[in-house]
Amino acid sequence: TAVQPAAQQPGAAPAEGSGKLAQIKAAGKIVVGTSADYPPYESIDADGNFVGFDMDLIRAIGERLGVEVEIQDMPFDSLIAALQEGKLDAVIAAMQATAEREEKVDFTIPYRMTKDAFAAAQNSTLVMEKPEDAAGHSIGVQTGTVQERWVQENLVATGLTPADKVFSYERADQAALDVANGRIELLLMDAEPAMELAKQTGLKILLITESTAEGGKSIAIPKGASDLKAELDRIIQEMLEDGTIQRIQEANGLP
Amino acid sequence: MEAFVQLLNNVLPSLLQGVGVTLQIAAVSLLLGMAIGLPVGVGRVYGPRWLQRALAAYITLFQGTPLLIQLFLVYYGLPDLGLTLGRMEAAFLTLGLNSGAYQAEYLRGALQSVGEGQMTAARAIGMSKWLAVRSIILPQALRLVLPAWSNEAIAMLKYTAVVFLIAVPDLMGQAKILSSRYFAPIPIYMIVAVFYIVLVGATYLLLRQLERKLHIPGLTGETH
Amino acid sequence: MSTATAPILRIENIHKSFGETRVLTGISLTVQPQEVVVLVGPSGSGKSTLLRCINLLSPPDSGRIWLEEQEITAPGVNPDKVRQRIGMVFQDFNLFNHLTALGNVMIGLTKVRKMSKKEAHDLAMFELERVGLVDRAHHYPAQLSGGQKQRVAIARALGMDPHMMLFDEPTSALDPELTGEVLEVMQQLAREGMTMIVVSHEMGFARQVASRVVFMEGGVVVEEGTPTQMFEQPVHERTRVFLRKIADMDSGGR
Amino acid sequence: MSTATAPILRIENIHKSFGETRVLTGISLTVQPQEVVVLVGPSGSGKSTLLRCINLLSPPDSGRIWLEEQEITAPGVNPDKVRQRIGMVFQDFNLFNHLTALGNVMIGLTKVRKMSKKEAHDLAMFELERVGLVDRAHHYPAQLSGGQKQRVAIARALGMDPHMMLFDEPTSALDPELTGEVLEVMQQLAREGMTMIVVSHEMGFARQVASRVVFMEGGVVVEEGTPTQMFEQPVHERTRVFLRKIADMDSGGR
Amino acid sequence: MDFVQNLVTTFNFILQGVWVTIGVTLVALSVGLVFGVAMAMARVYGNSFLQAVAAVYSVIVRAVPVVVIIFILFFVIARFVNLSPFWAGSLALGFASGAYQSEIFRGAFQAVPPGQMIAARAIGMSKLQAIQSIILPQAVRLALPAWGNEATLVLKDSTLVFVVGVPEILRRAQQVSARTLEPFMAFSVAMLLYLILTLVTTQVLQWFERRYRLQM
Ligand SMILES: Nc1ncnc2c1ncn2[C@@H]1O[C@H](COP(=O)(O)OP(=O)(O)OP(=O)(O)O)[C@@H](O)[C@H]1O
Ligand SMILES: Nc1ncnc2c1ncn2[C@@H]1O[C@H](COP(=O)(O)OP(=O)(O)OP(=O)(O)O)[C@@H](O)[C@H]1O
Ligand SMILES: [Mg+2]
Ligand SMILES: [Mg+2]
Repeated sequence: TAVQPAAQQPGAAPAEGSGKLAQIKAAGKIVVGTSADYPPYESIDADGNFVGFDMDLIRAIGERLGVEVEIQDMPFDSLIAALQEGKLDAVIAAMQATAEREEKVDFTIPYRMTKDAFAAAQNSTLVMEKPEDAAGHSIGVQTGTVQERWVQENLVATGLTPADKVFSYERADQAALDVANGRIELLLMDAEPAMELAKQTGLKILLITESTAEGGKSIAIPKGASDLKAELDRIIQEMLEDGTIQRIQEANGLP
Repeated sequence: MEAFVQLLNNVLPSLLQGVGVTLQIAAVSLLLGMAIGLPVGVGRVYGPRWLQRALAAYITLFQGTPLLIQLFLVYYGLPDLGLTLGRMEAAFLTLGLNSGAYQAEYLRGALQSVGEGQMTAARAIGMSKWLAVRSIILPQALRLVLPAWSNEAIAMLKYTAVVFLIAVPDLMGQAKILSSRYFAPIPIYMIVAVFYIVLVGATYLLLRQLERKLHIPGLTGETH
Repeated sequence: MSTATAPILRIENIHKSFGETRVLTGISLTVQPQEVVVLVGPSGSGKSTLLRCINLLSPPDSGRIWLEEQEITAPGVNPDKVRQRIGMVFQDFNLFNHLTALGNVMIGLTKVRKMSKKEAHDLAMFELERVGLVDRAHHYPAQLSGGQKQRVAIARALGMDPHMMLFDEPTSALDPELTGEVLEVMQQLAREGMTMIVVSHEMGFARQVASRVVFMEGGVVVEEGTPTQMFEQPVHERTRVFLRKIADMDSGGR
Repeated sequence: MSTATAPILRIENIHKSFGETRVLTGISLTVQPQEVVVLVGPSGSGKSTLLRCINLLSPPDSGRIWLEEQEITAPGVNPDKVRQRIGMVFQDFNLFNHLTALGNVMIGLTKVRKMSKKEAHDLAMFELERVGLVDRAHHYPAQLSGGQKQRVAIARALGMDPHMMLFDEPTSALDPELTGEVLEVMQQLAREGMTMIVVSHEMGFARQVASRVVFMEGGVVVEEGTPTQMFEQPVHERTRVFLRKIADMDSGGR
Repeated sequence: MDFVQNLVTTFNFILQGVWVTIGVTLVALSVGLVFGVAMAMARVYGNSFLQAVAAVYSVIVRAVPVVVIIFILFFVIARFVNLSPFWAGSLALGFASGAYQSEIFRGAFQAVPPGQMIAARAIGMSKLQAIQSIILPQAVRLALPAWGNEATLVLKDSTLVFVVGVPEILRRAQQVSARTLEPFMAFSVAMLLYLILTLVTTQVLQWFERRYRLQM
């Protein structure tokens, strides 16, 4: 998929973002980064195609922009940097706008509000009523996610969980496997992918919560690309209103 | 500049913890590799034919495939067969098995370069084959293998950097976490590179001291 | 050649091949205690092979060997034990490179004869004294001259308290100036009554020390006798020609 | 020595040092077209250095050199072009190991003289013919004898169509049996009128072929003259002693 | 039956990564070759400044894990040009390999007898010409055994570009394992494919070595 070099520069230095939209239109193509390990948001099917809610959404957005969509798969924690370095025009990866991220990149309005889930092995005796009940238990998160940040700030920094009981994974499915294998007790991630992974690996969901999630999923774009942001915000708003997003969500099994 | 100092302050404690983990993994794996490589190397040269073949297969398998795949197979694959190792144990085992294959080959070369005459002379004063291997051949081979072994130690130090992929918080793993926390991959990886350079340099100097110390006139080269 | 005492070594009709190469084709030889047998013969005649058969480094294919009335070619005999009774010295010394002169002599004492470190040390120093190398005890092989190396090799063999000694061209890898010191040690050994089989083309040594000279060719013993018989009136033409040739080499060339 | 024609080479008072070592300390020498100058002198006297100065492989520190009336030590002269006019043959052949005999001769033709493959091939074969090695054209250096290697080296130099040739002990690395074939090629060259400076202690060659013999010592020319003068009535005692010594070596040893 | 079906699907999916792996390896080896030869030349024939640059490159790059170099270069390269992960990863791997190759070629250059250079200069070649048509062809042959070894190392290290998202064998294996949740099968297949690749590579290189052996 990504073997060929981009035929055209998707973007020059992020500073001159004012012309970003024009550049994309001129190139006839938007290069979008994702981390395809997060069904039902994004994953790769048996034929090697990018599938999932985010993927369908960005293609629909591309259609309304009138450009082709080129998707590049990379580790979640490289996405922001890649966007910053101008390697990508946008990132769609079930990503949430956090204060730290917003220092580096800009975000569109949310296209979907979400919750997080704590998952554990089927035979786990753990009972959770609130996120802080995870205190003291070994827990896996994906590197660079809001969930990782939440655990660090609310469990580790407060001394509730020792630092060596927190494991940052390259990919969410690896963390899920380790819960299933009994190497760690808990997994904290977005609710829907958690349920999807739980189904596949035989985990059980202990708690679904809004308090660890900090808002909704947004598309990240280079800092200062105001024209692109305006256009994407407009399209997202339009899709929220005309039911397009609802339709795509349902098609991908999302409530 | 000030921003960099600030960043350095923020990341240093975690990176130092990572150094500890890296050194631990390198040391344990190297020793495990030695424990494997020693008998395998000897078996390759002095064992019965069937054993030589079996050991050659082990060596081909581990030298012929990437370490990273070996690591994933051990960590993520073995649970399918009912063997679930902790992340550190998986790192030790994979790196140990991998290093064992290389160390065995180095030792084989050294054993073969000791020379037929030493064995004959040992047998001639009534030593059994095993006693001769133990007290005459191996002591020489182990000294001859030292330079290659030093290289392996340094290679090992560098190869530990893949264990972050099974969520081990080694130096590289810390770098990964920190760079997504501070969104500053280039300076952080640069700092990490400097850490590795220091570790590798120190190891190199240390092992050269060891080589000097174990030097025997005429048997091992002067210095290099 | 007295036959009154029991022979220390009796070899009966041994054969030895390496793959297709038939090296020994029926050798018989008897050695009495305290005899010094000098073995001569052209290159490839099987001299080294014969010595290696005697101490079972490469056991004969057929035929039998008795050492001090015990048949060492019989099944069940531990060759390691046999070799402790037979000292062997090689052309190229084969000192253990990682050990000092002293260490070379000691290692057999501690590992094979199971002596304590102390005992082994004292005996090893005694043996080094015998070959005149006490002052080189702490030198590594690479720091010794060829002649000194060979004397250490002799001391190492003597340390095992052998009942007889085999020498395979002990001086042929040495410069002429260094040959003397090794032959002297061997002469001394002979005077002390050590039984010896020596492959050597040092004719001076053979004349002075040998009780018997054995001429081998093509894997068999062609002729044997006292040095005087062999050098002055050999029965076979081949013997005469061969001994003449090496005598010439000895005086002339080198 | 005719002075009517312009000299092909004129060397004026050149000096050359390597670090502290002063190797050439004021050499002057003039060579006429078609002359064969044989350079002799003890080891370390600077003969090789002089040759390497002449073709600018190591340019002199001071002094001047004219080749065919052009000052080649002048600034701005391209040494690569100079070297194309001066062939050089070394003691240890220095054939290009990765090329066949033919390839060795061709490479200069294609890369330096920019000939086409075809032209280069034909000329190279012609040069190999000249040194009698057409049948070895497709052999690699490792497959040639020393004498053959040296003849290929000569063919390689000739291929560049040099106006003069320098030979640095062309036969001293050769077995005596192989020396002849190389000297013969050189003799042939001399007959064809090639100007040559030859460092060599082959006195037979010097007597027969040299128009002049130059004796160097300690970085200066001590004496020069026709072979007859130099061998029979040298002015300097040093010359006499030196030439006597090599003449002795020539007839005696080897 | 289910198992066989699974195995075939898994195999086919991962197999597509083989071409990417081969591509990464070839690009990295070529880039490393260019860097390695250039740096070795600087080391042996360059002035003292070039020598120092080449030495620092070699020592530093060889002291840092390849995966760290890949990360650094991935981000540094991205700052200046926009390359796909494939190219960025391959270039980074090649940059690392260049340091190892520079040592190989340095040894090979030094093993070419000095007389070869002098002889080349003596027939009027410039220094550059001499290096090009006399020294280099010999050095390359001398370097072949060590270079072959490096080639298999690069082939194996090509798994490391997976960390920047190149869909080579390992990444594909991981994608399968994420979908099928049968990591053992996925990684075993990947391992087998690599074993075949390295064995074939070794054979080919040995053939080359025999074919182009240089007698000196
Ligand atoms: N291990 C072996 N394998 C195969 N052939 C052997 C072996 N050892 C000896 N031979 C062959 O046996 C023949 C006799 O060898 P041996 O060394 O006994 O002769 P030698 O009389 O000692 O000769 P030399 O005077 O050259 O030492 C030779 O042809 C040799 O090649
Ligand atoms: N590149 C160099 N660097 C340092 N010293 C050199 C160099 N080349 C030659 N010399 C020194 O210059 C002196 C003269 O050397 P040169 O090779 O010219 O002598 P030569 O007359 O050819 O001797 P020979 O007959 O041994 O070849 C020697 O002392 C030599 O060591
Ligand atoms: Mg012999
Ligand atoms: Mg010279």
